[in-house]
Amino acid sequence: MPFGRRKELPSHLWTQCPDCGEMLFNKQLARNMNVCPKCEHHFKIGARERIEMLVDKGSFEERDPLLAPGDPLGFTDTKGYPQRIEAARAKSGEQEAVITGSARIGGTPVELGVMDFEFIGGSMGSVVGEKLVRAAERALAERNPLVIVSASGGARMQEGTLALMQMAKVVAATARLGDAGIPYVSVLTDPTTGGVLASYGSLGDLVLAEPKALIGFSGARVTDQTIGERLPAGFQRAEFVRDHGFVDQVVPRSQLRDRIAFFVSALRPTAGEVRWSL
Amino acid sequence: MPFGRRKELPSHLWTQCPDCGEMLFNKQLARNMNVCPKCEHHFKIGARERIEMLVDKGSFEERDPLLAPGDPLGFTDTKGYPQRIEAARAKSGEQEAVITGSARIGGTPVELGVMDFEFIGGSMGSVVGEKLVRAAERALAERNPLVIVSASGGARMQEGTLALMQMAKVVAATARLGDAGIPYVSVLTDPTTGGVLASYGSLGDLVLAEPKALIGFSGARVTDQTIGERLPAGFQRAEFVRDHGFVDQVVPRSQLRDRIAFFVSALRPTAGEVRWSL
Amino acid sequence: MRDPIGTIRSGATALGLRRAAEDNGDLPADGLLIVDVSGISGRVSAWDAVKLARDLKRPHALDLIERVFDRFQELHGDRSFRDDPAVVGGIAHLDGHPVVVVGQQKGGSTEENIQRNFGMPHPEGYRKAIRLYRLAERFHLPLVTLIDTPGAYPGPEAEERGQAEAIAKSIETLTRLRTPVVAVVLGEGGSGGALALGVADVVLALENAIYSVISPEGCAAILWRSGTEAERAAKALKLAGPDLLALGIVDGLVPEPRGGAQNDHDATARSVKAAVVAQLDRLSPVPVTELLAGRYERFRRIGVFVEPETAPAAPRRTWWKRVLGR
Amino acid sequence: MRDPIGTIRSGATALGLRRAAEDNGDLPADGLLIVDVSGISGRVSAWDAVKLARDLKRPHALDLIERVFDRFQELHGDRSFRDDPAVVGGIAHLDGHPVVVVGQQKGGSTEENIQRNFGMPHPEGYRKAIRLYRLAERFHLPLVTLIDTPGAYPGPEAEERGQAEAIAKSIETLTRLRTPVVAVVLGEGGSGGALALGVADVVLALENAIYSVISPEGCAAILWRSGTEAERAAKALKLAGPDLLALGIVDGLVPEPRGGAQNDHDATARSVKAAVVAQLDRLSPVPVTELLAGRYERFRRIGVFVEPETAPAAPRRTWWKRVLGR
Ligand SMILES: [Zn+2]
Ligand SMILES: [Zn+2]
Repeated sequence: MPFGRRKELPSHLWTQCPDCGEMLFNKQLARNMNVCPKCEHHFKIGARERIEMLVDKGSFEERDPLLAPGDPLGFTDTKGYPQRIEAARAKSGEQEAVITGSARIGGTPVELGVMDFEFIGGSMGSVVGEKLVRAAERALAERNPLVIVSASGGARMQEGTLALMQMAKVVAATARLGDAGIPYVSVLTDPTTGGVLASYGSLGDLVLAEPKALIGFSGARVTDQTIGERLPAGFQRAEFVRDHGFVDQVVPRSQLRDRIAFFVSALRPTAGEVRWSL
Repeated sequence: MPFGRRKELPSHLWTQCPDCGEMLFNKQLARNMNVCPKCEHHFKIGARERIEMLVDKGSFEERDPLLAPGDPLGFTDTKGYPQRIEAARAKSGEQEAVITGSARIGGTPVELGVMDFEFIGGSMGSVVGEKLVRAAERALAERNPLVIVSASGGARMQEGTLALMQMAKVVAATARLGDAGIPYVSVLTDPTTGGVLASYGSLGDLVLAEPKALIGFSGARVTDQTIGERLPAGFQRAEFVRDHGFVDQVVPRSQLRDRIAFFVSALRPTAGEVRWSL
Repeated sequence: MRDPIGTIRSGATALGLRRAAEDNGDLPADGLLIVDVSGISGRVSAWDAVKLARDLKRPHALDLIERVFDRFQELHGDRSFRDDPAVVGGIAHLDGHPVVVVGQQKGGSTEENIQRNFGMPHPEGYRKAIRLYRLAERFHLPLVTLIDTPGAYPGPEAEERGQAEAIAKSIETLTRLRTPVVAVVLGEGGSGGALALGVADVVLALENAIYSVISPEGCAAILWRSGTEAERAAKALKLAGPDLLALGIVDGLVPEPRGGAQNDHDATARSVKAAVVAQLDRLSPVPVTELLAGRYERFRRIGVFVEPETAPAAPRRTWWKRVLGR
Repeated sequence: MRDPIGTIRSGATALGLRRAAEDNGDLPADGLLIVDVSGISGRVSAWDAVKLARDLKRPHALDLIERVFDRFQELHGDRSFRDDPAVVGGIAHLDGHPVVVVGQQKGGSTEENIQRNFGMPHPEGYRKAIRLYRLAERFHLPLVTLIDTPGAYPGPEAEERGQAEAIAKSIETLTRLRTPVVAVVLGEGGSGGALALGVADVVLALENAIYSVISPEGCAAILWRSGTEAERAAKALKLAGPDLLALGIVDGLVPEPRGGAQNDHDATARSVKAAVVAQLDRLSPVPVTELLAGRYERFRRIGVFVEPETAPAAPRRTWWKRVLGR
């Protein structure tokens, strides 16, 4: 399986693990779900690879694949927003920073959203908001669990306050699931920060995280600069965030599929009566 | 008005303020609601005095005045439980550690419970539990706000686990008020600790406290001995507890009546529609 | 439970108290549970029960979770401050049914006890419990709580972070939780810190468990002004299983293996599992409003008091005597 | 708001964007509010708006609460960790109606700003807000929120105590809160830390307030790699009142006295009061289910995107190109 798009990749054939320094053959790494076999460093992976890894084979039906951003602010910094979008598309091979669709995980039908950090840092603009809201609305209509795998630097500056509002827009939709007794599982991968963490990322009935994933509201650099103090060991890493009470489990990539399958099965929505059967 | 029963009272005619050392004439002190005119030290007062201070004149109708404890465990330490009860009655002039009844505060009908610290340290046994539950049930039936003024060392040891269970019994009743949109105001006076604070004392929609009242789960002495560390300044005092997030307001005794009147008026239960009138 | 003075005054063995246990409803009398206090023979002394309940080798929450449940997935954190190791909980299967389980966790060794803070939760432990209660409620999963604590931690940080509020809120949440709840006292049921997990539709206790308003040592220190009178205090407090059953505090006792649960964790787990499954079989079809009404009534009726039809008013002192404190 | 590509690409002044404001429903057009962006004359530059919004002398939450409401009783604490001075709230009367008001509180002086942490809440500030939202809901009192913050505090303790979770939960609570909510951006609406108070049935802003996904300085540092380009970033971010109105972020602008709110706190308060009272008069009779549906729709439709009926699939790279990251 083609697990593999990675920032850290310095060569055609091999990669040095940034954690333990081990030299790893790319094929070997891909076969190991892009986890370092020596130190368990979890390399970043793309949304398509993630979906292949999580869902029952052949069960994924993508939704809204063509939804594309506008340029509501006419935003230009060193280049225009439309040019940034084009570059992100070329780089990632995706239309936007989230892929959504319907699938099965361990036999349970779910609605799925998976973010791709390579698309402008997994930033959340109007399209991410709209696609995730539609996924949540499908979950509500079908009474299927919702699973969102986040990887994001936060809201997309180029859409200004419209991007900020996507936090409320998506949360309004996931909150409806809660009231209807439909489970929402949030999976935080490296990195999940800013507006994504400060909205739907933190609000799963269950919040899972990959080992050592960076998880924080402000980037550690921002925090460090703002405060000028030394940060505690493991600051903003998944294990740290779990020990501080915000993550239910840190789940190694190899176990993530089975773990989600168990949870969406155990929390399967019922019609209000007490669940006393499998 | 006869404000006045006080532990600290060393003489027939005058009292030395334990905080500022000022010598105060008892009559002067009583006229000032038993608050030191110099340093605002709030002397402990009995339940009857408290009721007179809080309710609209002549509006208090006592309920269940004769409810009396049994001796379910046949409890005897250095003396028997029935003898302790007799002694407490003689000392306090009350039948039990709480007085309950219906009254008006600033014109709003309320159900009221006021604890008396002089009755075995305001300890909560079956009678305290039963009287408060009946008050809460009346509040629910009449859709009247409930006001409980606590002063207690906690559950009454001489009733064993039955006393412990009164925490659940009273909370079960106040929780029903919450679901029905009927306000419950908890007033914490010096001291409120142990099982009373760890149940209905902490659960008011609004939690008010008198200045410098001792408020804590474990007595400061217990904490100190258990841990062997020095405690922070103001530890377990009303202002400290407010700054740590558990008390809405520290209200001087002179303002308590008006403050409660305002709150029970503002939070007056409605039949579910939005409250957009006085 | 209202009784004429005479009956009450005769103490714990009075008819009124035994009746409380009999009143506790339709527990299946199929031998899984001890529900009749008169049927207990050879009961250990209160102090021996205290020692058994505190035995380091006794099965603690995770020992039982491992044996009673399948596929336990522990969930961490209170979503506001910290993951408290003194409280464990998660989703598991029980006899093929998904449930939420929450328990206080003591250690089996000194080292583990330090990590688990000797099973004494901080406020964040209770807040984790509340979060898991709400998870059970949202997905209509039955809740099983396992009680085993000397009490809530009394340290200054726990006070600062609202130990009392956390316990109170935990109790409040359970009183209105819209799903079946079964509580089992495994070992020590220490005061409010235990009750925070103990408001349930059915409250069970292992045969040698204790449940008390205060530790015998604490009680002795206050009432006898001597820590060495703990044994006497334990007896006076009526904190052992048979007393709790007689008083209506627990609805049934789960039999322990010969000599105590510490001798056979597997057998203990089988008893606990049979008892809890039987109760959930019974509770699961009950409509939630009836469940809540029943839970309210269960606690509503606990307490012993006298309510004379007429009685002389208490002697009132004149105001000046009261002012002068005499 | 779906539009053909051409319309969208034409930017902020496009018809599609102006329509959003017109869509925002039946705000009374009685002159209390500016609801039509085309009616704004002589608007200040984005950077001047930033400076006005941050003016130390601008009326802050308590300045307005004192003038807009009567009998304000401040309520303290989050019931779990601390009372955060950067968030104030309580019960008050508004035009003779009891309401709950919650706001972010900046200082009017350096000293007060240090005490108020410059209006940057810690997680416990948001948790206090949530508690007060729930109080409003329980007693069916309308909720008024006052937004004025550079952003949530980014310090390590705030991270440890769950700044992101607190903001998320605050947003979530408001999306489903069963009572009318009116939000007013008083000065700085700084990112998620502002939005935590900003999910409302009606969102208003003072004329010179700003509301932004990131501070102009932060944006400049990231995109222009230069802190001195903040002025340019402010303009690009479309963070000023008229832009927000055009984008449908706010439903109306509250006019400020000549030169800005800092010149006349009393007059500013009169405008705010008139605007909020008018909105609550309108919202209070609406049944709660309709209110929630309307609130959902209000945020549901925010966003600008293109949805082609048919479009060419994106070029897919072969798997080995993707593995090799090229
Ligand atoms: Zn490695
Ligand atoms: Zn004094």
